[in-house]
Amino acid sequence: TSTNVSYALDELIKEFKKDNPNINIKTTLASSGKLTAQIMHGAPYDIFMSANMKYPDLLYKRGIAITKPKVYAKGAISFFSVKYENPDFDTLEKVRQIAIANPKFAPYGKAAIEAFKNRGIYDRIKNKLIYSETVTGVIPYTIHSADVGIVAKSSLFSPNIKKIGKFYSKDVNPKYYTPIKQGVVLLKHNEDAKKFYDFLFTKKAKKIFKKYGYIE
Amino acid sequence: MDELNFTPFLLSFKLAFTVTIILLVIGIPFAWYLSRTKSKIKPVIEALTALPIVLPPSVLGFYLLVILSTSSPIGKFFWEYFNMKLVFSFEGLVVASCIYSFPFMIQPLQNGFENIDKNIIEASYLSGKGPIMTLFKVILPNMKDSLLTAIIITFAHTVGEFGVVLMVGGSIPGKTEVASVAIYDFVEMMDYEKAHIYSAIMLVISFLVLFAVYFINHKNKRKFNDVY
Amino acid sequence: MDELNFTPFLLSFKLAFTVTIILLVIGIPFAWYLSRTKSKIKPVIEALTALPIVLPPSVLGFYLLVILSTSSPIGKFFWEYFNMKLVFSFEGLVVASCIYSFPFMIQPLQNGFENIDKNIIEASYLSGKGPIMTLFKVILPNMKDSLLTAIIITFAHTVGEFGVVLMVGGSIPGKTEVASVAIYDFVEMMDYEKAHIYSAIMLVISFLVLFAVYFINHKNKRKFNDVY
Amino acid sequence: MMYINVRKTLHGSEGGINLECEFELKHKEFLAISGPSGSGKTTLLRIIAGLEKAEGIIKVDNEIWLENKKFLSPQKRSIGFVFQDYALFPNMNVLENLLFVNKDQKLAKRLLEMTDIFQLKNRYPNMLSGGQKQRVAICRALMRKPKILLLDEPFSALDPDMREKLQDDIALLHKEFGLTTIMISHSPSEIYKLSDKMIQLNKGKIEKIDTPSQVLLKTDTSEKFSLEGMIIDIIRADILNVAIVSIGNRIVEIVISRNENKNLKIGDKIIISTKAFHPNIRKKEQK
Amino acid sequence: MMYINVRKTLHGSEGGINLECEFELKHKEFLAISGPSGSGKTTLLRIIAGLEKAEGIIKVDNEIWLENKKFLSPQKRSIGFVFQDYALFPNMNVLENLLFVNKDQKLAKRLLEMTDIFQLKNRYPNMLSGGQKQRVAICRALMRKPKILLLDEPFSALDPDMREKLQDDIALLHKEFGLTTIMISHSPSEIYKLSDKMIQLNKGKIEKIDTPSQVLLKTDTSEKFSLEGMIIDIIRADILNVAIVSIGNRIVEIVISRNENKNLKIGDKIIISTKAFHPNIRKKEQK
Ligand SMILES: Nc1ncnc2c1ncn2[C@@H]1O[C@H](COP(=O)(O)OP(=O)(O)OP(=O)(O)O)[C@@H](O)[C@H]1O
Ligand SMILES: Nc1ncnc2c1ncn2[C@@H]1O[C@H](COP(=O)(O)OP(=O)(O)OP(=O)(O)O)[C@@H](O)[C@H]1O
Ligand SMILES: [Mg+2]
Ligand SMILES: [Mg+2]
Repeated sequence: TSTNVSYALDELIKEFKKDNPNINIKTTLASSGKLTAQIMHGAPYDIFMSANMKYPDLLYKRGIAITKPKVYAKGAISFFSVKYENPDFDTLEKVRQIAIANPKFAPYGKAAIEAFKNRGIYDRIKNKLIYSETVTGVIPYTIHSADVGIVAKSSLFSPNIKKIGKFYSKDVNPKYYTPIKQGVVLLKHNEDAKKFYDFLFTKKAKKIFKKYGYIE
Repeated sequence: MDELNFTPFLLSFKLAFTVTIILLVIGIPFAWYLSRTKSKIKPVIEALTALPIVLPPSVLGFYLLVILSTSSPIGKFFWEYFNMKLVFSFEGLVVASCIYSFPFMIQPLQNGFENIDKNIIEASYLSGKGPIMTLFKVILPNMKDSLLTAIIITFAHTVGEFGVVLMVGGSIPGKTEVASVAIYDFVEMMDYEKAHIYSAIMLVISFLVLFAVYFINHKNKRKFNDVY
Repeated sequence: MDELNFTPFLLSFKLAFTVTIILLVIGIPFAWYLSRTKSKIKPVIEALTALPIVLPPSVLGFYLLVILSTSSPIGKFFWEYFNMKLVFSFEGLVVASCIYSFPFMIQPLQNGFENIDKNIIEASYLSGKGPIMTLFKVILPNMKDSLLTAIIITFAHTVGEFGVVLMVGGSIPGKTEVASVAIYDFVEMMDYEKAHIYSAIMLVISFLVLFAVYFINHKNKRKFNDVY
Repeated sequence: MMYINVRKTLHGSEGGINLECEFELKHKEFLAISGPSGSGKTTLLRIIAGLEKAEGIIKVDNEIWLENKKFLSPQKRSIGFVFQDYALFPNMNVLENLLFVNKDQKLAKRLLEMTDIFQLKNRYPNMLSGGQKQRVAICRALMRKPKILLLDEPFSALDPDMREKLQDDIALLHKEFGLTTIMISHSPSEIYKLSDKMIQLNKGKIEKIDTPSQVLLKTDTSEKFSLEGMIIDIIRADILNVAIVSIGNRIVEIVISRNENKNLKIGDKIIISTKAFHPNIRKKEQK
Repeated sequence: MMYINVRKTLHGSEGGINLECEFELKHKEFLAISGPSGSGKTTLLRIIAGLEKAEGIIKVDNEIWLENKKFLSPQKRSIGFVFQDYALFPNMNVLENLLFVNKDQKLAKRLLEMTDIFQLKNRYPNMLSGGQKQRVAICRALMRKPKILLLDEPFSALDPDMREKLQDDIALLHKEFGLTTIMISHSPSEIYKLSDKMIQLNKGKIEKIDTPSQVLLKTDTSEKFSLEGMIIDIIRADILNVAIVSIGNRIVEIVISRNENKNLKIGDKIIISTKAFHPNIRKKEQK
């Protein structure tokens, strides 16, 4: 699983287990790129929930994934800050440092860049950017050093986020970026895995995704 | 904290222990050879030996993944003849960590071998002892510091490693999810409290292990090294 | 390959070079102290010294981020008095790498100091030379192997480090995006071709550097260490 | 029987010198080697022990130790070696140093007692004085009950009493163990006392090889008593003059006549002799 | 003027022994120390050099080197030290070893030439023979032009000729540099020749302290010539018997009468003396 899904995942699994108490689910968290590399070299995973479509596509094309990539949720991004109340695009122009996920490979980072460009501020703020390995990494960056971060909205719903104390967040207007299509593929013919895969597209699951800030 | 899970720690120390032992067995003859050879290509071998440290761990991990996976000749060989999977398995972690930590074992050992007084080696030969006896009874006991450095750096480094381990092992609980990976996961999930606790446990155990080793070494050394 | 970018390599070697120099300066007196002290708490200090290796780099990086950030007392101090930011800056990388690579410098040095023949130190004192002269003219030249091991492990390790660097540096191109991070990024982007090329460059440069060091050392040693 | 014929190029103080030695040694013989510093004595011993490569032949009791490509490793040569710099194992105490060679506790005890260091058996080498180390080294070499014993200036760090005692011990052990012994020594009396044969080495070549008496006793046959010495002091006492003469490392006062006095000065090497001399010899009382 | 009064507990071969020495040394005096192995000679020298802590007082020319809490570091003591095991710097060649102490090229050259090792100046220590190393160590100690020169058995690894030569050199240097010298030596003739005063050490205590002639010349006053020696061989020749006697490390043949013959056997220590003796002394021709 790509890390940004992890917060919703606990609840998804709980819900899933209500109906399928005998199925045990083990999760491995890592960046999507790493997981893809592992899967291509025989990692014993059954389902791959990516943070984008690119990697599932690749796996499908290579014939490793046995299902066509399907979008299970669309991610949204938020402004996040511990220093500035009501962080928004204007705040970005005032501050010194802005943390985002690395746009080279992290879809949430790409979305952030897209939003900056569409808003027409990219050239002005591009020197303030610092890049985190994963989108979750933006949060400690922002807490400890950067002024504002662009995070996955889903991470703001993590049960752990409350422990960090006071913070401010605000959705980035979706009109400035394409919501992040997150794809899932089935990797092995496995009854139980298939059940969970199907479960991801049920109403119940959709509800949970929505609760965690994903866009339908 | 109802659910403190000690398996990752056990795995970590099991891994570090195994790797240290294996590397000692390989490293001693290899470093010995390096320290004695007059070969022209010695600097080449030495430089090659240090290379695994130069690559970022997860990149090295990536290459190891490619090399060790069952689709590669090596991985296939082990799979077909020993029924051993070298990726996403504990064995795989051992192999990968051995490669990654190799230089940390070799360097101090070679160093130790090169500092040994030639005369006592000759004295041992003239006592009728062959190279093996000489190695274990005369050479190694007289380079305890280097041996200790090699063991400690290798051990600690394997405990702390996670780039290679994550890549080659995945993080399969109970199998390849070692402590470093577990802690990393907590950080990623922003469960900082757990991350702190696990880190603290890690540090305390490691400190105790290291302290014990140094303490014993200290005592031992007094015996024949100190003056008045 | 129109866009081969050498900045990350330059940054990497600049970082490794700076860190090695700084750690040499700090490490020599520290290791010297450790090797001489008869203090009871010596094993405690030794064990503490080795601890930075035990934590997974990115976790260590996380803690360093917390400690060095401008919201912490240390980070604040440096920021207010030296106008130096210790995170997301090259200086920050240097500080973090120094902490992380500290044990790799100390261990071999201490080891070397402990192996030096006490007599030649006394002989130097009796030649009227103070501790400093003795250190530089007698002790260090007679523990070249240990010195070399310390430098090479530290250097290589800093070049290859990326967990800490990534966390504390924030991969800002031209500032904190060192080669290891760049290569890592290519792997993450699954741009394997670039990853291969960059890795290859990294390995070749490192190999050349290491080879040169070993080769020179080899030549030098012949002069006073070899027989007939 | 031991036959040695070896060659090796050394870097002497005046450029390269060639070590070139050929000699034979009978079973149980005791050979002494002397010669100036840097003449190749230690190197010769190391070649015999197999610690240094050389060209030539070494044969011991029909066993070939060296010949062309053949080279018997030091372990397989039945040799005890006492190094000029002792080379004790720092990680073992005195007793362990001995037992490492051979587990024979009794022999170890006997050797240590013989050399007066049994009480030091639990000491580590770095806590021993120079002479104590030397004694441990001698004991260790004998632990192997070797056929051939090689000694590189084995008594140099010892005071005269201990030196004499150990000389006696070595002589005894040489006989008792049926050893063939080769010893480097600078002391003529030591050589005479212990050895059956001696080699004088100079710049890598054998200058003389003969019995010690042939090499060392330079008596002019017409005189019955003759000693070499050196004047180290002249004391003018009343009408007489007394010369302090060093003979070997002993010292003696000799009354000299006015006439003699004129020719002699401090530092002169002299020969003391007499034709009509019948010295009084009596045993020294033991204290 | 040098005043020494030091105490230290050593681990002797029979449990702890106390080193307890008090003595004075005048400016430019030459003191020799002898005594059995393990009696504390080296330790005493090391205490004087400041290499070993001890209780007591060391005063040199009104400068306090040791007293209660005061401790002058070795660097600040104007001392040259020749170690029993040389302790040359392995990373420097012979010349560099000397120049490390002091950049005086001329002095270095002179010392190396004096000791016959100038040709070895570019050699590294591990390529030198034992005696060569010893000479380098002596030269290095003198490079500091010290007030006080400490020598720990400085000639033990040398052949007699080199030994004699170096003794002369040391004597010369002692005078020329105005040195106060303390030397450990086992050789009475060496001590007599070089020193003004000697200490006999035993188990850490000063047994005798006096001029060498007082300590070493044990002449029975009623006899004019008397020498100690040991019989190392008795040769039966025709009607006469000849005893081979070692005196110091020289050897001499002495004709002995039948009567004497009965009482004497190999190994006996003897005193050779005569009342009516007037030996013939003549200069030895130099080869
Ligand atoms: N580092 C040490 N620790 C404990 N005891 C020591 C140490 N060094 C020497 N000794 C002991 O102190 C005593 C005196 O040693 P020292 O070296 O002064 O003797 P020495 O008179 O120089 O003898 P030698 O003529 O054999 O060199 C010896 O009994 C020795 O065992
Ligand atoms: N490792 C070496 N490399 C080159 N030359 C050496 C080496 N060791 C010794 N030599 C040289 O070989 C010659 C003979 O040395 P060796 O040690 O055999 O002399 P030695 O007769 O034992 O002298 P000493 O009485 O001083 O111990 C010397 O001139 C010395 O400089
Ligand atoms: Mg020699
Ligand atoms: Mg001594």
